[in-house]
Amino acid sequence: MLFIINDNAGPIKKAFKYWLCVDILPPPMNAAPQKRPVYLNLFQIRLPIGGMVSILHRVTGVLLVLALPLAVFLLQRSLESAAGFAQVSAWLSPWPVRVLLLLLALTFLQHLYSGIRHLLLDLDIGVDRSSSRNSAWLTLVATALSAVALGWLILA
Amino acid sequence: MSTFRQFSIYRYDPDAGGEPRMQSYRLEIPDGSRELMLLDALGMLKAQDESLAFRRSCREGVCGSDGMNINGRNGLACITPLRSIKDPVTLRPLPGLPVIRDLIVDMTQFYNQYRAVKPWLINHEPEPEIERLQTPAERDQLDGLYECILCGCCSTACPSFWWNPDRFLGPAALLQSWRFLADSRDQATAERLDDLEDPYRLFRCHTIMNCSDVCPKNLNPTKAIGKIKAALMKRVG
Amino acid sequence: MGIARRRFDCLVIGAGGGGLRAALQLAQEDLHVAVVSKVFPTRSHTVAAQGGINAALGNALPDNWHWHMYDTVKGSDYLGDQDAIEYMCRVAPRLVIELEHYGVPFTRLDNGRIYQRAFGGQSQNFGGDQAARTCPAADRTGHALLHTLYQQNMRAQTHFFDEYFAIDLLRDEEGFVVGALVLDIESGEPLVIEAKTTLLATGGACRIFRTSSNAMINTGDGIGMALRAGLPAQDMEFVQFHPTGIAGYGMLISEGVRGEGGYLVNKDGERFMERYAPKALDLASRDVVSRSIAIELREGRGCGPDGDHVLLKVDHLGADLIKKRLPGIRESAMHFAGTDPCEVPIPVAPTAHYSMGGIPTNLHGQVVAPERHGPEEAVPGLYAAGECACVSVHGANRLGGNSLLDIIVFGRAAGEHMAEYIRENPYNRPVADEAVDRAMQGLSRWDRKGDGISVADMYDRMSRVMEQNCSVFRTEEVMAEGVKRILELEEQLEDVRLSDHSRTFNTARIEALELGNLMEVAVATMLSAAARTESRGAHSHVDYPDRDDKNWLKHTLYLKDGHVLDYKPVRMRPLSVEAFPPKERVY
Amino acid sequence: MKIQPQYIGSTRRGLGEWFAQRVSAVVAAAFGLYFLVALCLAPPTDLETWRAWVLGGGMRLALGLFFAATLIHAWIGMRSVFLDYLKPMSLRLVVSTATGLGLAVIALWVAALLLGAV
Repeated sequence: MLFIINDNAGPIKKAFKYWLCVDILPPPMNAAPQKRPVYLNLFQIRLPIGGMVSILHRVTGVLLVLALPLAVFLLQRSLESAAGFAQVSAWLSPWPVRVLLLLLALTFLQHLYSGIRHLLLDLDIGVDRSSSRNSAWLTLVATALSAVALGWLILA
Repeated sequence: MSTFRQFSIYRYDPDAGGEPRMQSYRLEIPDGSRELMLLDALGMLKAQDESLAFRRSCREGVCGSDGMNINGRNGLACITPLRSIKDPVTLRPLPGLPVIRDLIVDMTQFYNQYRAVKPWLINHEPEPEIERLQTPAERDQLDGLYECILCGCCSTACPSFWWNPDRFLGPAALLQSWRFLADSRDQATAERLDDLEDPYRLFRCHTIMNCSDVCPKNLNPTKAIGKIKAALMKRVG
Repeated sequence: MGIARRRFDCLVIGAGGGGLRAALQLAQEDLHVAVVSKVFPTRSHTVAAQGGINAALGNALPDNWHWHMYDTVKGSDYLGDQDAIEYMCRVAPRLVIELEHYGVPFTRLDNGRIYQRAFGGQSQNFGGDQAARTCPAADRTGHALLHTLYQQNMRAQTHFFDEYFAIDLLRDEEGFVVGALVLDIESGEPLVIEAKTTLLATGGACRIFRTSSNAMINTGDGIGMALRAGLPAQDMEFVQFHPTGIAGYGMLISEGVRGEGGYLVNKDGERFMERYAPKALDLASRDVVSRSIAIELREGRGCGPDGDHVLLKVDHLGADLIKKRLPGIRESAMHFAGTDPCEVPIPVAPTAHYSMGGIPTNLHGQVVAPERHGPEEAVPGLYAAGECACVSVHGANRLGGNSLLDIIVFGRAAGEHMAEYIRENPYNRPVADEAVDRAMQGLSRWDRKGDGISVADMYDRMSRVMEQNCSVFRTEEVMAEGVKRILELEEQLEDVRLSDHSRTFNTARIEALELGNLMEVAVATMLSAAARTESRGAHSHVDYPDRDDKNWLKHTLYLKDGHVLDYKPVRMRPLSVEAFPPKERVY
Repeated sequence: MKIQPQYIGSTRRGLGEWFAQRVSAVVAAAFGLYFLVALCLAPPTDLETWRAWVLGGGMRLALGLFFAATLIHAWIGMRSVFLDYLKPMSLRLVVSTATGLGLAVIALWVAALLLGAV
């Protein structure tokens, strides 16, 4: 197998494996794959609220990465010259763009709030069933409240 | 007067061929019957339709046989009151594991994960004449860990397990790993931690907490996993 | 014949505590062991044992094994074999310590040793003050113990056949047991496992009763297999009814609850055990407490609209102690009675709990049968341990905390003796095709098609007969009717048909095979009970209310062929100490 | 000696990444929040004040740190996502290479911006 790389592999192979997130693969734990159905329909499985927030954290994270080049581009243009600054200001002034901007800010804030929740969980704070459910709801409530506050700031 | 309950149950019989399908059942609940658990209802359905297959044993929530996906949520049929679930009662096998038949899944992978954490006490010292002494406080560390019944509800509710079942150990096995790490009598801490420090086995856990949310014994695998991570951090310095 | 065959040194049927302890012993002896279990090992019913395991460690109160032996002999109503009881009580402390070394998370005392709680029928100094002899892991001792034993077997690399159902034993012409025919439940394929020694550790059979504390898998498979192999079942009339099952369900509420200070009250709020057992009160022996509850109910002092239960009061112990020492009980009560015992008493009633009887064995776990010369002749190659066996250490009534001890002590003893046996009989004996064919008939019988009684229906009829005609109180008339009805049902078993003939994981077929075993046990129990015209331990005969040592201080042996009853003497001679002669039993 | 399967796969790498992910999160979150609030409360009106704010000594360093943390956080996070969802190794190779290159380009770009634009 191409991707089986053992511990004394050379640096190139090691780099390759790091890149791929493949490690020296142990033999698959389930050796006898049989033709059996697997029930894994995400629309039928009822995710707990913590699971929903966690998925949202992932989705917003990916969106933020996609928005990153745009942010750098706008930053660069706005710093470049007076014309650039004016141009960026002009781009950002129509209200549909402002709505998009608001959504982007909310994306960031959702990722931030649920990230804070995860950090607290990592510090063993609120790691029981009811607190974790409450904190999951809290991130959503906080995002909603931020939407109101930011909406007032950005759109007004 | 009796009441009726509606069921919709995942059916798959490899001998009959074909794809899995949902089958509807209607169950008459006689008046004056005691509070029924879902497993009682399944037993009554099986009396009507012998071909309906599910596992069961202790029927009191300690053996872990009858884990299933009940109205979208994993749980044990024997300690789920029928009254507490809405019609139609939709029953499917535990998610993410190969279905052998109807509500019965192949748990080989789950058991292998359990086995992979070396779930047994390792102590290298000669056996004393009496007990290996343990204070009540040290023993308290095992509460919430040793009670796991290996029903599989947690691991099969875990998205990380769904996506990487062959490499991530899953909450149940990790809970057991911590059960031995936390045991004052166990001396294989370093070896156990070494085994876990890998991008997959432990660190696929993203603190989603679905495991703790569904555990029918109210155990908290997430907390145990957090403690393993803390132990790893502490080791580094 | 296309039936696959596998060959091992030892075959262990059943993966509860007894089977796993034996398998561990054998694996440690470097033998090739196969463990066949119809459920994944940790789903075995040992997992449900709650209160603890008895051993005279003397950690909490003074204790010694001789007192433990006295209590066990007395508890057995003198029907227990005193050599086996001495052996069990003597090795108990060492084996419990060994379990601790294996990793069982026992509850601890401040000095770091195992905590011990009071249990029914325990005394210091041969009938003196209450003793504390039961070692618990909270109230999940069986769970802790079973999981630990499974873990140790994983470590020892025991070979497990999970979800394989044992159909019948295979014997050769000289009477040696040479293995068993088993069924791979997942694929539906039969398999012959050849072994030099075979251990039956299939657990109890209280599923013959409608209300039972037993798991649904406790169907007496080993006893059924032994009976069909022409071997006897001993003392089957002695079925323990546990005083405190959750009313209406039968799930167990451990005796440990009373050991920690809980007590029973009737509808008038009276602590009625004061009348029945003035000294031991709620910690009298189980048969005594169950009978007392039954009398209360019969005389109209039961609680609830139907007056069908009494109350177990624990709230006075305080929520902290309950959560610490009895968490599982609290969980069960909340699930099934719907109330928190920290606040509300638990509704309880007697529930069928334990089969004292079973396959007769000696204290090495060898199955013994009166086949040629005398009742203590060992059947070569066959062993039994645990609830399916009758050593007999429990006699007519088992003491709480002695069942986990029984499986550990005699599981291990059987393992040791099996290893010894293999040293003397180092080769597998040939398994004849005819033996396999005969065993296959038990399986292929369920392939018959057509209309007939369903398995569920037949089970319902059988369990009703047992409940109505062979329960806590037995009378001549009721049992005579029971014998008639159960023999009718046994005949009708021929007419039972399966509608599902599929192969893969056909649980209906397994239930049908289990029904066959249950019926064997039910007939044995009913016939043995009807014949015993005395009251002893759990066998409470209303028409003969007294114990009759002159005529009945003997073990019953039931044989399937011709429904024959036979008897053999109780072994009254201990190994090294003075015997405890029968005397009146008061608590 | 037979190698136990449990030992084969460990790269002793999980903890470092896990920790880096959290540290970078804290840095990026702190600055990101500050930046967002500052921008909302006092949007820049002309180039001079804007440049003075962004390219002031402390701010420039902070921005550099912010982007470094964000890029590390993004890389670990994205790889984690790929690891979960992209099962064919070739696809994973292509996508993670593309992402890695993309993030590297952004890193250079930001570096040029912060170091070059005086």
